[in-house]
Amino acid sequence: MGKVNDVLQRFRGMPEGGTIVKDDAYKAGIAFSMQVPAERLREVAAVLNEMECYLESMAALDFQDTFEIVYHFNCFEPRSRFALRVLCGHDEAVPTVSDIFKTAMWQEREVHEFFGIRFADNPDLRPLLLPEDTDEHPLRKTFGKVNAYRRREEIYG
Amino acid sequence: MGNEVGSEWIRLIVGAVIALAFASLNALFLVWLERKVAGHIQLRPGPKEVGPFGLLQTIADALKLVGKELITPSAADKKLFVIAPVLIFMPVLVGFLVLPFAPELIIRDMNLGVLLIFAFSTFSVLAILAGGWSSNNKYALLGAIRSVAQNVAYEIPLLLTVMSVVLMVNSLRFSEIVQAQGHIWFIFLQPVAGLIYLISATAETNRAPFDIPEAESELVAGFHTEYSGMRFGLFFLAEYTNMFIVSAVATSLFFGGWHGPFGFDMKIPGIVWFMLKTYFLIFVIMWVRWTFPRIRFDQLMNFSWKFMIPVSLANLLVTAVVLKFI
Amino acid sequence: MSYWKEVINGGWSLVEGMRVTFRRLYRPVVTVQYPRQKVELSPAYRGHIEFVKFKETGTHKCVACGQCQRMCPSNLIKVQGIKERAKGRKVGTQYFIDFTRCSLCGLCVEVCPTKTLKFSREYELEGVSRWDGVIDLMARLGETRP
Amino acid sequence: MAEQFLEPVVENVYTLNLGPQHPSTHGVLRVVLDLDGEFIVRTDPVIGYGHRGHEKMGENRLYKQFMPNTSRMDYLSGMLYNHGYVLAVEKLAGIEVPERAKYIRVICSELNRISSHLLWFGTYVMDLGGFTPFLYAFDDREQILDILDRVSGSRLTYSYCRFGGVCQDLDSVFIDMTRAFLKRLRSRWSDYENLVTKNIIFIHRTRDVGVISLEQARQFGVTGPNLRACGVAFDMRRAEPYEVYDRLDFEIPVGTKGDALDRYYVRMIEMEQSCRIIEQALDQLPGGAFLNPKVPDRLRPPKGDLYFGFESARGQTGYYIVSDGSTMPYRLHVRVPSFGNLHVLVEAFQGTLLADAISTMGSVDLVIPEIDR
Repeated sequence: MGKVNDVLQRFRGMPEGGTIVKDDAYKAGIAFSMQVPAERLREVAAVLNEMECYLESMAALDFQDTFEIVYHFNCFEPRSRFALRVLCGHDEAVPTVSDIFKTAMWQEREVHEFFGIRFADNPDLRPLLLPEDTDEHPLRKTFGKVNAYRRREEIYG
Repeated sequence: MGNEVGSEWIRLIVGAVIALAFASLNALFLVWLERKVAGHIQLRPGPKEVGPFGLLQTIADALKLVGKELITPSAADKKLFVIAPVLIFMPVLVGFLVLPFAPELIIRDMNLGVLLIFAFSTFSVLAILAGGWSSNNKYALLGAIRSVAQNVAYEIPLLLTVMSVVLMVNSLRFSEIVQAQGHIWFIFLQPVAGLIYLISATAETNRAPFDIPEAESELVAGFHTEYSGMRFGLFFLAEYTNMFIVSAVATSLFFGGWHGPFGFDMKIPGIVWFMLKTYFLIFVIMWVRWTFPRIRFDQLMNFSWKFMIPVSLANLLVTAVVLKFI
Repeated sequence: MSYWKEVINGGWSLVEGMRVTFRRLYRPVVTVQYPRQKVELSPAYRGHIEFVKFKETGTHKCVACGQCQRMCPSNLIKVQGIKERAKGRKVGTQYFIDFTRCSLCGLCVEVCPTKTLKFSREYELEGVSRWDGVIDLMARLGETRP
Repeated sequence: MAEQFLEPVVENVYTLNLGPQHPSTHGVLRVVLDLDGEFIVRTDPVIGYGHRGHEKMGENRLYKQFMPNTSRMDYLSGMLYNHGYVLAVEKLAGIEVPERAKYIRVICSELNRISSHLLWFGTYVMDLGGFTPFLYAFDDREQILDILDRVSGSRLTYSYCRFGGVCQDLDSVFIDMTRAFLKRLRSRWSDYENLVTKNIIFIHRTRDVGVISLEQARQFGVTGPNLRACGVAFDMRRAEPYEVYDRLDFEIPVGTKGDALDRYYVRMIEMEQSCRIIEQALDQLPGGAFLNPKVPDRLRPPKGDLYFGFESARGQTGYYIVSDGSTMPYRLHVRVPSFGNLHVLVEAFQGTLLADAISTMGSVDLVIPEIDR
């Protein structure tokens, strides 16, 4: 639990520290989550790299009003997962963290092909899992069979 | 005089025909044996459906291979591609001409027999290189290059160990070498040479754990990746015939040829002893194949140049010195 | 010196390995020669689904409620039923599954309110076209009737 | 060994397509290698040949209907994936699970972990050219499949766990079979050791081959035995104990160098530890119900998101589920361990021989359909 508290302390001092949602019971599988504006993402990621966390997973969500990318970080200690949430509009680009965390290179490729989210300055955005010539974004809620297309506050509201 | 020359020719031609027939049947039998040995080592029965104990399985497979289309890749060097399988199979047949199966069962007892066999076995490198290069496939080329490097490296310790045996007999004639082992086999006098010979021979025939030219998990099938049908079959036949020849040579050089152990022949004809020992050695080679992982290419070369060659050289030296002072 | 030690130890490790394989050489085989020998099916074996034949009625109890059809992840169940009397219960009359798409999860069996579905114990299902994978459960029930 | 040769020259490289159909790329992986002689200059794995869109499927299915999909992602540890998914949804929806069911799941999961590691052991040695250990491992694995077949009715893609329990109870035959199997497996360790672990050729093929440093492992998100081989005792079963793992006594093996041999050792010891877990769980197995009957068919978990991480055979796996309060997930993302384990090869392959690359690729235990999803 030590390192994740250090990270938490570090984040509290940041301008977006107010958006931290702590989850001491670990109910959602994370110790805390923090919303980061897209332009500050690289800065935060650099801090995390310095503190020897690793990028565990990167999941994007498609809402009517916005995209959301959830970065799950972890450091090799018990119960120390935490999430960064980055909102980006449907035609905005998110800065890449692929030069900070190498695994993000492929994770971003995957998010890019499935959602069409652009990652600024990522040198290699070829589709990863889909065919090379594909121009559809299958996990968008505008593609194929869709159960529900909601606004973000309907879920997190 | 003319009559004698004629009979010599007849002997040669009949021998060649018999050798060809024997080589093919023997290879088929060895493939069956390999599959059976592998099967039982791996707790499964191996081929058992076609014929008694599955003996006819390989014949069925051979028929299938004959019936298959011969595919020549469009970008291949066509002439070389066709020649390579033939080139690999012909020299191994030559080996049968000088092998001493029994005192009176040598097709041509040349005074250069040992040299002839090793000279011709070097030919297979050429064929493998031709096959691998002409296929115009990267895997095949890699396999061919590996094969050449490997064969060059392993021929030296092979020949050095043979040299130490030749030194002891002062002859390159197979019959004389075997004759000299009437009472004590050379494996007991030359254990290091015998072991090195067996290891090098395994490498020379591209058998596991030295099968890097056709390393399945790396190079798919190595130099014969692009071959199909009977052309592939010829590579296959050559491999098994080669295995028989190196085992037979080992038998005559180190394991007393047609002699029984320590001069006890037990009224068993020489050919039976010879075959028993040869097939036992083949079995050992198979057993090794189905036990060990494959050595990496550079380790293989290191093993040859840094270990086998110095040791076999030292062995040769010791042999020469001891013989000089006896 | 340590070099020679490694050579000897290494050589010995190879001999030990060969001992392991040699011991297996004369052990009985463990494989089952399929068409001649067959293994016993596990009691929980999941084949494709089929109807349970109830003793008291001599037939199935499908009421064509369609729960299995809705629960199936692959949408491969097609069930139809009719009401025999105006206000009576529905009775299943047609039940088809496309077994080629079945993933044998067993959700249909669990969801069935009348417990009239079960897993069959058939595993030798071969066919010449993909239509052979479509199984008519009603017809099967008729065939197996004694 | 490799550094004894000349420095690779950057010109005169040629491209070799390793796969998608190649004997040692387990599944359909294509690795585009730029080779200089036999030295690898650049690696570019091309994946996605087995993409089935499980995440999209998950958005259009009931929570329960997604269950068969889970075992098809990583077909070698289907029970573990199944288990993890069920746990994630239970946590999201707040479903009570009977004690007995928890133990049953742990037993079956650990059996599945052993079977997955055994298969890895076999295929890895096969990658190195030894065919026979592969079949010995299959012989042992077959026993596990029989055991799991007995209780779940399937041999590979189990769909055994249910929300609130499992679909069938264990019987005494299962317990006897499992105990007999553990005894048998332990008697086999010495054979494996003599045949492979101590084998000089094997040691030379794996020692100092494919070294993944801790820094690389962190950067690429490498988890599981591959991470533990670097010396970090990080195991989800310990770090975030789920089910009854906090009540069981087991060790987390770690390596030191992070080479292929360490990864091999870690997995071999892990199998033994799994045996211990199963034994303890069998001893502690309580009676009672094996399934919570009150779970509705159409679950409606409360709104919100949840990340659930667990340890599959290949490493840390996670389900990220976002629920909008309806019967189907709004988003279902799966974090797969092979993703990072494959990506790190881009760096681990650099400058190695082709033969070493095969050895490295085998040692990280890739299952490609898991990455492709």
